[in-house]
Amino acid sequence: MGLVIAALVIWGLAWWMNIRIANGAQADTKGAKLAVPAIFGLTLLVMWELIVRGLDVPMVILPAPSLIVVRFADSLPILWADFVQTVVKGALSGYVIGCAAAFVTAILVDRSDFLRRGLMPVGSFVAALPIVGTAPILVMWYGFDWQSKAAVVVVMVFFPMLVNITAGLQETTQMQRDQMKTWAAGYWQSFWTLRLPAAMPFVFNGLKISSTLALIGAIVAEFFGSPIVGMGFRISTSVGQLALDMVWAEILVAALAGSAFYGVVALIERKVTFWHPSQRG
Amino acid sequence: ASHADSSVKLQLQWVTQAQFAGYYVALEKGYYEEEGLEVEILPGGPDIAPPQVLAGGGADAMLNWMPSALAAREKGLPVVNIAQPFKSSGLMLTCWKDTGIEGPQDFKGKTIGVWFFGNEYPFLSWMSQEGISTDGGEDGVTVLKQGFNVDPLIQRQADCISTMTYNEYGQVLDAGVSEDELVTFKYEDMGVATLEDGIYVLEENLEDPAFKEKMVKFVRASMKGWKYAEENPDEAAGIVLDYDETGAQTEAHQVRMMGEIAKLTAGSNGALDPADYQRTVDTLLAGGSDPVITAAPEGAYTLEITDEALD
Amino acid sequence: MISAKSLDLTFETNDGPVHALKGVDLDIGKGEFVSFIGPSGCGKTTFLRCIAALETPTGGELTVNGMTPENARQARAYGYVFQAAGLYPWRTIAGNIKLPLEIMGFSKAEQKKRVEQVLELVDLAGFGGKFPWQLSGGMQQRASIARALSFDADILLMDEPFGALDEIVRDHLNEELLKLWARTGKTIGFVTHSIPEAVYLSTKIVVMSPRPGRITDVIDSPLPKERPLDIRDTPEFLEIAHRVREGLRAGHAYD
Amino acid sequence: MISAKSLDLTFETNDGPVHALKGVDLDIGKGEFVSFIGPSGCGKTTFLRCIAALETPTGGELTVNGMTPENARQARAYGYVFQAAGLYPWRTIAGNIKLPLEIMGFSKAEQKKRVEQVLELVDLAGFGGKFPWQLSGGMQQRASIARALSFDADILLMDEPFGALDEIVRDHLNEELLKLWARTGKTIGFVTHSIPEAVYLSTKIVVMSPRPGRITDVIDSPLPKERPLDIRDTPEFLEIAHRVREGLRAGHAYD
Amino acid sequence: MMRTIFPVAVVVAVIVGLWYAACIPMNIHTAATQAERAGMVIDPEGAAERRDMGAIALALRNTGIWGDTWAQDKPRLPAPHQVVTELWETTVEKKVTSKRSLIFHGWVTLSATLLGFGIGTVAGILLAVGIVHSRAMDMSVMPWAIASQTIPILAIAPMIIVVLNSVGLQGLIPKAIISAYLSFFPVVVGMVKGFRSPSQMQIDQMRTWSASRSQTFWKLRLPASMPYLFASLKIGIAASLVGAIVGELPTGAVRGLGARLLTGSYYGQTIQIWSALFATAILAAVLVAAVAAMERATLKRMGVGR
Ligand SMILES: Nc1ncnc2c1ncn2[C@@H]1O[C@H](COP(=O)(O)OP(=O)(O)OP(=O)(O)O)[C@@H](O)[C@H]1O
Ligand SMILES: Nc1ncnc2c1ncn2[C@@H]1O[C@H](COP(=O)(O)OP(=O)(O)OP(=O)(O)O)[C@@H](O)[C@H]1O
Ligand SMILES: [Mg+2]
Ligand SMILES: [Mg+2]
Repeated sequence: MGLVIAALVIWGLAWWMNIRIANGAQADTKGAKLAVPAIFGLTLLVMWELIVRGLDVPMVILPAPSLIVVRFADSLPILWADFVQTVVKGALSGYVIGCAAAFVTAILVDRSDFLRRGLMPVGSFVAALPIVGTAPILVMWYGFDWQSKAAVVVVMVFFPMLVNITAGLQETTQMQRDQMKTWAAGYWQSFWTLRLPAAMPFVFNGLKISSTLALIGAIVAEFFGSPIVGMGFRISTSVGQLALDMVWAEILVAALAGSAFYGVVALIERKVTFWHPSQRG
Repeated sequence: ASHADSSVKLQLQWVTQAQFAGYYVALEKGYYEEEGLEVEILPGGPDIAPPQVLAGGGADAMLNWMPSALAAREKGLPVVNIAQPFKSSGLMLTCWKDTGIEGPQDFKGKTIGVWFFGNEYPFLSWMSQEGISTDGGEDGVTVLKQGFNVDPLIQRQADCISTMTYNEYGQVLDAGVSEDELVTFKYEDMGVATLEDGIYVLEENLEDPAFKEKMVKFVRASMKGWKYAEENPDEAAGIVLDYDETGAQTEAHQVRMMGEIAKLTAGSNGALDPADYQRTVDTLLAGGSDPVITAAPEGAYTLEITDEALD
Repeated sequence: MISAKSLDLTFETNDGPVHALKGVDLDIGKGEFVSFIGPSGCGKTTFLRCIAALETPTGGELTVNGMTPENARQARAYGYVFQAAGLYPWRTIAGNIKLPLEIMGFSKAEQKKRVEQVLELVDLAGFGGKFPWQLSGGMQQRASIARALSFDADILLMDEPFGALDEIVRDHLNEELLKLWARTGKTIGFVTHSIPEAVYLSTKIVVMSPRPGRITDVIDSPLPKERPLDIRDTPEFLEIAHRVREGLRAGHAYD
Repeated sequence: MISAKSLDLTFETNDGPVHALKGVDLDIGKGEFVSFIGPSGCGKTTFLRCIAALETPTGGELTVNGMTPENARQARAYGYVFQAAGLYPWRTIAGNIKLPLEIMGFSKAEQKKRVEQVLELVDLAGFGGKFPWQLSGGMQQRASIARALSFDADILLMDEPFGALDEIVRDHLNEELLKLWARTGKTIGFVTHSIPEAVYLSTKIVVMSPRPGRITDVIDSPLPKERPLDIRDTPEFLEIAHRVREGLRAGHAYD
Repeated sequence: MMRTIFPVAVVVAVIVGLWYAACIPMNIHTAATQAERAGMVIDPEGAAERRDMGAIALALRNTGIWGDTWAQDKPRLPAPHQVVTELWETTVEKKVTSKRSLIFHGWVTLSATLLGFGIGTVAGILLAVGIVHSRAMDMSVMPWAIASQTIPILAIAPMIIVVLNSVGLQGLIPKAIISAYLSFFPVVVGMVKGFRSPSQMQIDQMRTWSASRSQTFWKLRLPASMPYLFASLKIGIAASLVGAIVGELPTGAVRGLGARLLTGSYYGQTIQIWSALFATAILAAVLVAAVAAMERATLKRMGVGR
């Protein structure tokens, strides 16, 4: 019980500290912007540790963070192999294929109003098919290795990307399109010089959403059949072996990879859409 | 938790099917009620680790395969076998005959589907006894984590897959494959059979006499259910079907399953045979580089409950 | 140069037809500076868009340079300046001005030369490398004019180009525009809300009134071609301004 | 009424400090109509915001009704009209005008009475039930003025309230504003970009210049209180306008 | 309306056509085996012979059994009419209390979805209120909320179930919590945007009237956030549905559309899987449409909807 009370006290202290920093004079510095969420996250971890220890929660239900970190450090080769299988082979390739396919479709849809009106409602219906249902089917069709995982990812990212790219291509103002007309520009000329650049903020919005979807899709698909490597495989078998520390180590990898993936996309976004007001700060 | 009340929650390791007929029969026929018990049967699924549920207090007893239960014991979750309704193992590998596989040594260079989630232990120790690596390549087998149906074999994504005599094997036949196209290896025949479907509880709970008392009644009633199911397979299958809330099962399938299950429970009165236990432990200890358990477990089973129940 | 004969344009909307232009007759000769003035919704923009072939009239005749407006557009007969600068934020000022040149297929060297030329012309030399948001509103508007000038069309159409600027900047740009017009001899069509601006700039002022949009008065300005800013305090100027105001008020239903 | 003594305001930004106001001295008496005019960025808005206690000066002294601006704000000493009408689209016109009254805790009956009163005052009687988007821009701006009047503060601060409207509507609203001022005797601070507007409306014109923002000229208008629109064509008017323009040009660095 | 219906009908018709065509190579092997058993002559003879043969080649050499590929019992790819028939039988022809009725299972899933959606929405809005009003919360919570969404829910769902189980929560609540976990995030993001959507001018205006923080919230921020609220609710409710289905898997897969999907896949009941899939998508479409209707009604009452 003492540890639980300690956890609450630490929570209070950390909160007070964060309020001080956030409302203090240095609030807008880079340091503060990193420190505040870091303190918050650390507090969560410390509370988790203390509460798990304080309440004697069995390891097979919820391991303490310290155990997870130890397992993480001990299993680096396994985690790396799983990471390569799931993230690099499954998620990334599916992400690239899915986004490319969405891009091509978006152009088709853009060129033909008939296709837009026909395809978009059907597409949104298909997008509502839950992954836990489609994944087994795709594993059945595309086999056990990463190809089927990539297929699941393609299915997951395709529609959000399509919606965002199409919305982005509509993003130009009437005036901008008229302007192109006054210069007697062709479809592709105005596509490359006007509509595509103007669509970029939307495209990146889609890319960001899809980056987390891709990772989750690849992991979940492994639950329905996989070779004996991969993050989803490891998670599901480790649960069976009650190796919960391993499960959490994989979740940690997933969270790190997901955040990094998201971060990289956001960074590229900054570079590409430097001109957008939201990026100029 | 207090064990003074009369409620028992049983965690199954899979969805409602004839594999668990004995318990459903006992429930339906009122055998539990006769013992003064209120039994709730919790179906499982691929995402459920029964030992975890037990540890979390979500159930009083669980069904489990012994390798998995012993592994949990080593992980610091002391579970104890109190009864063993299944005498023999229904686990086997089913292979295409045209792959040229005739004996275990022919597995080299082939792709084999295995279930994991506890079911992989007997396979791994079998392979290590045969001296075959499981890391793929020319001289090893490539292991796949098989989903929970027989597609990998039908689609030829694997040369062999794991099947239970009472379930997946029938599904293979249902898919239009005839028996003479297949080669099967029963673990029982290969001498690597491990005990399946035993009843386990937490060791600390057994220290409570009231709980023990309850388990005695539970095991007694359950075995009564099992024996009834063995003798009346069609009726038992019907009862299971009634309890399946997903409405996904078909009658033909459950009837056939019940027939096969009856063969596995046939030799058991519910009491664990220490010789079977020893064979299981030996098989697991022979597990090679990736051992399921590292040392022979102590106190992993008790005969007290069955002794009392079967008097 | 531009000639409209009983031009009609009716928009079909959900609430029924809107007569944006009705029986508009107008001739604009080469080298003229024509201002369009009138209350909101009287069809000034619509008329300019018809000339630019961005709208298709529903009746009457309209020729631009002796061609149909559509052909004139394909022949890149005019430059069009919209109310907002409408520069692409992802291109530098020079990149923005280069854009129509790229589209029209000018050579790289030619592009470079012309960009420098027009930047000079609108007093923005040295700002080619900046991005639009790094410039003030007035500078952006000048860049936008430079862009419309870059491919050297005979006609320049401007739809309230200075509407968003403050009076001083506006005065300054008005002076510049007059100089540019004098130097290049282009034909200019200019939409504005400001009476002094219209009077100060134009050789011809077209007063319009709404519902349906039509021309109520065409005033030929007697002012000399050379116009210092002070001219706005002269009686001739005030007289024309007064006439314009009267014309406007006549056609104006408040709000 | 309002008195500023060597008022300073410096914004700290990433690119270093911006001196929005520097050494501003000004006294505004009761019932005056004071216009602020000057090029973009000269601190007109900032000065108005200081009076409204929306910014805090970094130096000098400022009193409003003899209190600190903060206290004056708490005492609801002024109504503030922003450049855009800023009506809430989810409230009717009446609902919008009622909003400050709700916030200030007036009784239901009182709210109703005042809403009717001010709607009358700005010539919008009968439009209370309409939503803002059902009204023209000019009507919206009048509603926004009505809202600032509803709680009957002594001071009315207006930051380019007519900037977005066309000249005719603007003329009309100017006339109305003068009438309203005459009727209510309020003290008005009025920011504008338009020289005729400033001259036409004010009893005192404050000309400002930027970098750092300061007052370059304060012109007391000799025009009579009664001002028909035609007054803008009189020599007196033109003379003041000329002086304002000179003052502006002196302080104006193009763009 | 007609402008959408016709193109959609054409697209659907094309998809259905392709689907039927795809069934042929997908199911040809089993169809051939069954036909052979029934005594037909198949070219080439013997299942083993055909095993390594390309599906399309096999289909071309045995055009006579194409019909059979659309009438398999457990096809690799069920034909559209099989799915529709199954949907019809399990919704209209079964009593809603029957466990073979999709309506029964749909209701089970729906109840968890709605409860989870409610919890998620309330939590999301409260969090957004906190983020908008406290800088400390803004700076600390947001990065972690994003990170939380990179965790595969299917991996932690069983743990959530077990943990809640150990504190005595069972049945609907754990499923609803998983569903809430997925739906709170879009609501937080949308509502933070929404609460911040009033312009600086509108906020200054409130200050000129000396409005308190809560007055500003109720009279300005909240109404201004309505369009954002509904946009995120539409995403949120779809996410809730996915969450409820994921939550059904580790609760013993007893009832609900998720259980239906899962057990269907254990026994290779492809027709059942596909019909459950479509039922889910239809349910999602209905839920989103319901939110959209609520949106229209609310915005209309607020006078914003035109
Ligand atoms: N695309 C359109 N569809 C329907 N009506 C339109 C369209 N464009 C313009 N109108 C209507 O045509 C009329 C003339 O519009 P126009 O834009 O030419 O006015 P304007 O004189 O330029 O006004 P402003 O000074 O406000 O720019 C208006 O009543 C307007 O509502
Ligand atoms: N919040 C702020 N932070 C930093 N600088 C500011 C801020 N507000 C205004 N400024 C700067 O202060 C100076 C004066 O601004 P202010 O808005 O008062 O000008 P203004 O006279 O109202 O101009 P305009 O006519 O364009 O409205 C400008 O240089 C502006 O960039
Ligand atoms: Mg216009
Ligand atoms: Mg200002």
